[in-house]
Amino acid sequence: MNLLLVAVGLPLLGAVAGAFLPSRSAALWRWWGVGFSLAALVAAVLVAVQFDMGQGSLQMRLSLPWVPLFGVTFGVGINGISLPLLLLSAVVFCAAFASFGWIEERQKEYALWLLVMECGLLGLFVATDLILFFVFFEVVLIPSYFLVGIFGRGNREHTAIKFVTYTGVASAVLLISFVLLAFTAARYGGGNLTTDIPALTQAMGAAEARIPAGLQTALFLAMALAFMVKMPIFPLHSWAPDVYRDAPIPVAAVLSGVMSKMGAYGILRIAVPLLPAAASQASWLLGLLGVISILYGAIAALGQKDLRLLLAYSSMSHMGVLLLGIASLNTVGLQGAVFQMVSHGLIIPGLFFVVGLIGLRAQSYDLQELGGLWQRSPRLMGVFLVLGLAALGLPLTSGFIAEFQAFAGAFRASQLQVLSFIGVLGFIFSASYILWMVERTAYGPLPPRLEQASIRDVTAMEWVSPLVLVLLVVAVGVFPALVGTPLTPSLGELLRGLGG
Amino acid sequence: MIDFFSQPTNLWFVVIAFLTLIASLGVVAGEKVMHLALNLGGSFAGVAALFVLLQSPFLAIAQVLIYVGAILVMILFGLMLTGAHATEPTGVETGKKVTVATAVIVLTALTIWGVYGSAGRWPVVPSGLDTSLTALGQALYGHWGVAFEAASTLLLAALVGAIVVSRREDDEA
Amino acid sequence: MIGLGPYVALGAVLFAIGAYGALTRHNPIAVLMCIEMMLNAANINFVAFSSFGGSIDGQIFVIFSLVVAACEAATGLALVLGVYRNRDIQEIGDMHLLKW
Amino acid sequence: MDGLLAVSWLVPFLPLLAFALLTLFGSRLGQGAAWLSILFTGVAAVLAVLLLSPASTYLQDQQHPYQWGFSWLQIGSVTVSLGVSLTGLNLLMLPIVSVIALLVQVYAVGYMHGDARYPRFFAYMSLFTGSMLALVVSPNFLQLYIFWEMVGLCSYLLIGFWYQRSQAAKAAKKAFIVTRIGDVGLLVAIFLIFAATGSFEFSAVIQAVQSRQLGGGFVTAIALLIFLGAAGKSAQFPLHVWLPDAMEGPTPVSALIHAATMVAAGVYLVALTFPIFAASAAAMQVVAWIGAISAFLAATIALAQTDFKRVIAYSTISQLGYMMLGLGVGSITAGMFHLTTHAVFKALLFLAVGAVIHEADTQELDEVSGLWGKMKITAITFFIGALALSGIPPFAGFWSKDGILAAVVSQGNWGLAVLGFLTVLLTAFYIWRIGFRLFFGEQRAPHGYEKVHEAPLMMMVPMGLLALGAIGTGFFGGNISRLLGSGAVPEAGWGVAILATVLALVGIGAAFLTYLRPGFGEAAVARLLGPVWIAFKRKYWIDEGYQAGVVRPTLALAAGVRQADGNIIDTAVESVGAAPGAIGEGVARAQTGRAQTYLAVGTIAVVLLVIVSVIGGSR
Repeated sequence: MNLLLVAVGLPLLGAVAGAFLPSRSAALWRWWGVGFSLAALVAAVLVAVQFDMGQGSLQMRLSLPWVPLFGVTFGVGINGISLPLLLLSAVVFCAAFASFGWIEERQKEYALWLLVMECGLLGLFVATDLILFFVFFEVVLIPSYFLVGIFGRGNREHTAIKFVTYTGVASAVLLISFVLLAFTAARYGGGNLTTDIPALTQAMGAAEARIPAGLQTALFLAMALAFMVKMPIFPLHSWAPDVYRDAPIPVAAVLSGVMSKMGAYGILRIAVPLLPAAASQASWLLGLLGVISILYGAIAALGQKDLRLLLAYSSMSHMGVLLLGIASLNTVGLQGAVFQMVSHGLIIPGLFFVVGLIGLRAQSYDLQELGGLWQRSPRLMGVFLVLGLAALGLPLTSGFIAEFQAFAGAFRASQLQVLSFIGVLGFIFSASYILWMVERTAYGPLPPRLEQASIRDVTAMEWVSPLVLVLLVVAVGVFPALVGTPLTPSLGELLRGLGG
Repeated sequence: MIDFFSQPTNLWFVVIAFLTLIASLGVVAGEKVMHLALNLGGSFAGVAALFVLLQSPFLAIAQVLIYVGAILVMILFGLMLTGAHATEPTGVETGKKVTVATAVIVLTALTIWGVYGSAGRWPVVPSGLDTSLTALGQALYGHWGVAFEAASTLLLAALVGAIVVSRREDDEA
Repeated sequence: MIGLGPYVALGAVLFAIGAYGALTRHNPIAVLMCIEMMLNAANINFVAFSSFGGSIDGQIFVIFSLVVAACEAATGLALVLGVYRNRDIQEIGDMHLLKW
Repeated sequence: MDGLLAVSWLVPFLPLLAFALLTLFGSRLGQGAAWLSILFTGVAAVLAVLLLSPASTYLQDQQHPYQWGFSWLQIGSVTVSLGVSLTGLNLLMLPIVSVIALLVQVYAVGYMHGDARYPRFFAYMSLFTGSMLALVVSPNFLQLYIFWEMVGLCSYLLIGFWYQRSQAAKAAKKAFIVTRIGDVGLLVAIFLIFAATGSFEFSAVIQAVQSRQLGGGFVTAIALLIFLGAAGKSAQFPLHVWLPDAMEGPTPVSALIHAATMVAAGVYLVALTFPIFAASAAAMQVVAWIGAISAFLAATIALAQTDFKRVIAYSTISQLGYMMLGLGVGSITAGMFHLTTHAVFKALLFLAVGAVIHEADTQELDEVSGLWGKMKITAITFFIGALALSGIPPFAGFWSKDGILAAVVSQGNWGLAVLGFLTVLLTAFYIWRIGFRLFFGEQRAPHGYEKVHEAPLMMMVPMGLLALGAIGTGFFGGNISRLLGSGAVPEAGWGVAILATVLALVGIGAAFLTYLRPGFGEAAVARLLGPVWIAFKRKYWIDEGYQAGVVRPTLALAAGVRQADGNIIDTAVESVGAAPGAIGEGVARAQTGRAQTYLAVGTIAVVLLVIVSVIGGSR
């Protein structure tokens, strides 16, 4: 039995088996979710243990014919780029299940949908077939609709519909470009129709000179567009603030932490290797959008009054750094991009958990109504501060190592140098909004409204999710080799394909 | 043409077809709903007569029994229950009527053109098919057995449905 | 000898008359009647083709058609009665709940 | 001998370990936390001092620095390592940082006594010390930047240590953001260096510069970017605004920031990358002028401040300006020598002032005076520090400041020289102004003069040791220049020395006349100088300028973007989303709900289709 299938299948098993259980107690569903996501995490860790760190190509490969007529395979496999993301997803979902307290009713539905979503995300990161990738891409989307629409707050139905429509349109574009790509490869490469990514990469590589440059660029841009919606990147971001504001906290954590990486992963793993020439042609555009996102997100975050909106824009700013790293198309930048995926995937869910706990205590996410919480909840604020500092790229946290590499790569890429100079200003803005957020929350005197409320420090159950994430953030920051070691050979492989 | 009327069957066809069409036009053009129903009976009877001409006596009898005896009676009951003296408004919606009439006339013309445009290939002599009850019964319960069962189920479902729909709802309220 | 053509033509005319009625009549029961006429037109064709074509299947189809006609009349009338009773509608034009 | 070198990594590691231990177990240790921190820092300090002789021997024998490191991060083919590199510059910095940090921590045992977050304070202090030591021993730019930022973080945490005070939180944030502006400069310099040379190692970079592989303009750009970083950390004009506000932190923190850690990092960085600056005359000019302007401006602002801790803060800016000036005119030795002596006497001044704050519980000159009767030892140590600062021989400051002034004069740039000498006069005036007003005159304190006592022993011991240092360190100029191997301390004959001393004495005399002679006070000076005095007092409105010119526009921009994001982009998206709905509304009108109409349309359509197919088929 392929271990990857075990990891992907366990959450699905949990979701299907759980559907037959009566939905009696909330605690049952919490532990049900924690149990299955932990099992998936264990499977993912076993994958990491068995993974050969020195090898750059796909490992634990399994490829079965699925729709032979169109060359669609059921293919899974893992390399150094997807391994960290697989582990990241498994960890973030465990954290999301552990922080179950926000869901007050219909816990069964919540747990099962979240498990389905986990299956989709884990599957996405190990899929090696375009169509399978797309299937998992959509498997993630549907649960998120229900999770936001049923369990959210505020104008949640509107938000859920907006989110699903927006990203659904992107999905349509994605599917069309996938199919077009497969046909293009078959037509110009002369081989059979296939959607298997490694086979396609070879076919595209062999046929690259014959394929019209315009077609390549169009395909690349279509894919990039679809993926950038998911990240999100300016100006395709407007679903994100709504969703991150209205979704229940664990869902916001999962969406911002892991789902947003689907887009970046798609660009890095599919769009760039399959269309290398178009990628280097369009890299300035990606870099430009990345830099705009960095600055726009950071400045918009500086103007927010709602903690969760602030995080939403901050997330967008960090996604800009990621895109800039990818656009550099060199080892340093790409390594920075993968580090940023992992780093941001740990930081932003942590921040959402902390912000959620703040909201539980203060009954408000409005920065103007908060303050002085350090006096009442020092442990929570400590975690908040560390995560915030990681988000602003402080050394010895994962945030620094990621942003440093991404920018170092961008400065090395001649087409991005001027852009990078502008993008670096994001460091100043990010420091400004993060420290402002911390100041308005943790420092100063307690506002009179909170003086009356009995605010406790965190309980063990609330504590565990953010704490684990903080520890990982620091661990990656202090020992970057944790992520870097499996990555180097795989990135080498990818760059060889780019002819770099 | 002369030859056409030399056959008594042909004469009968012309007469029956004429009467049937007159009755049918009466259904479409009449004003009092009750008159329509009577015209419909004429139309049904005409069709039954045509079946006789086509050497299908069983179907002719079935046509009379079911259409005239059952369906028409049922329609009459329906009319009585919903107000037997209702009349159709006349002289309104002329545009709609003209449009629909044009459409159906064109459709008919096309069909007739289709029939006579390829007249050479149409058989003109009845095949002398065995339409006895035995033959019908064997076909119905043999080759078409499953369809027959399905039809009976449909009938049952329709009966149940009709009862459910027409039941008074005040016993629920 | 009269051929298949006149029967089919007659069926077509009868169908057209029925269709015109079904599309223009205002009384729901009149519409039902017209639909029955259209079914009859089809039956003529069935029997004619069967008789001239030499296959008994056409005859069998008429029997099924009779069944369907009976069902249609039964349910249709039940619906008309239901609507009449519950909503006091006698004009088919007033039955326009089919839109969203 | 090499055995000691092999454990040199312990010097930065021990305080960092202390931080880790205190973070995990600090709350259980209680008062013991301080002693754990002091123990680890103490061992590090001893080690740093003991390292001096074997390491300098190694340096002379091998002609290259002792290096030790481990691979930290692999980026493609580039390996970045963390480790220790012992050059003369590092060897000078290690004892300064560790010894001052040790003394400050001992002092803090008394000063912070009874604070609720006592263990946390020492955890931060350990991290601060460890980060600075790790910064100093960096073999490459990446490690330097890592700990450069960690130092910034510690200053953030410590300035905002009393988190209940909004002012402290604002000051901490300001310190972090303003220094980060500089840090971004340094970061860009590192990126550019990496893009050009593919390496983060100092040696590789300096080799590339000296072998003229890199273009002149490029080197100037890198040098200026590095200097931007240094100016941020060392609070040089115009990025100096964070330092006075940083006085919101506890006084030991101020002592540490101002003497040995944070602000010294900038000067250290310029000295470290001096070959890059040396390759660009323009960059050197900028360094020298910024240094001189900072020295002069800060000294004038210091004249008029009534918060005496702030006066010393401006004094730090001013003295750091001197160091930059020394480096800018080409003398590493002079700059680093002044850094050394300044570390000692500035720490001393802060600790002495801290003792006053601790006892009198105020930082306002107007609220406290005449303490001589109660705090004689403190007063004496303060005046030793003041003598050293104003550059009166044979106190430490005289020798190092003389070196810088000599370097300036020998370079012959009269503009710089005038600023340098004028600052000597101002320095003496402002520091003695505080001394005279604090310890002489009317006897008063905000909570009662009678309650004021000499500070506890734990605070007095470090002060005493530093006072000895403030007298003695001036005589080690030769040793320092040998250690650095960058030439002797510049000398320009008796003229400069006498002029500087006379100016200092004039300054002291003026302060004496102003503040100790009845009938002639600060009000008279203010009247005499008029608007100039107000400019001093309001710090040339630089903070207001930043508020109006940078902060408010940025916040307005942020608010604008927030509005625009909701009003333009999101509205656009929402309207795209609403369009199908509107189209649906329109189409829905055609749906009359009348079955007959539908059927009629269907029939007509069928007819049309049949016609089309017939026509098509006949063709």
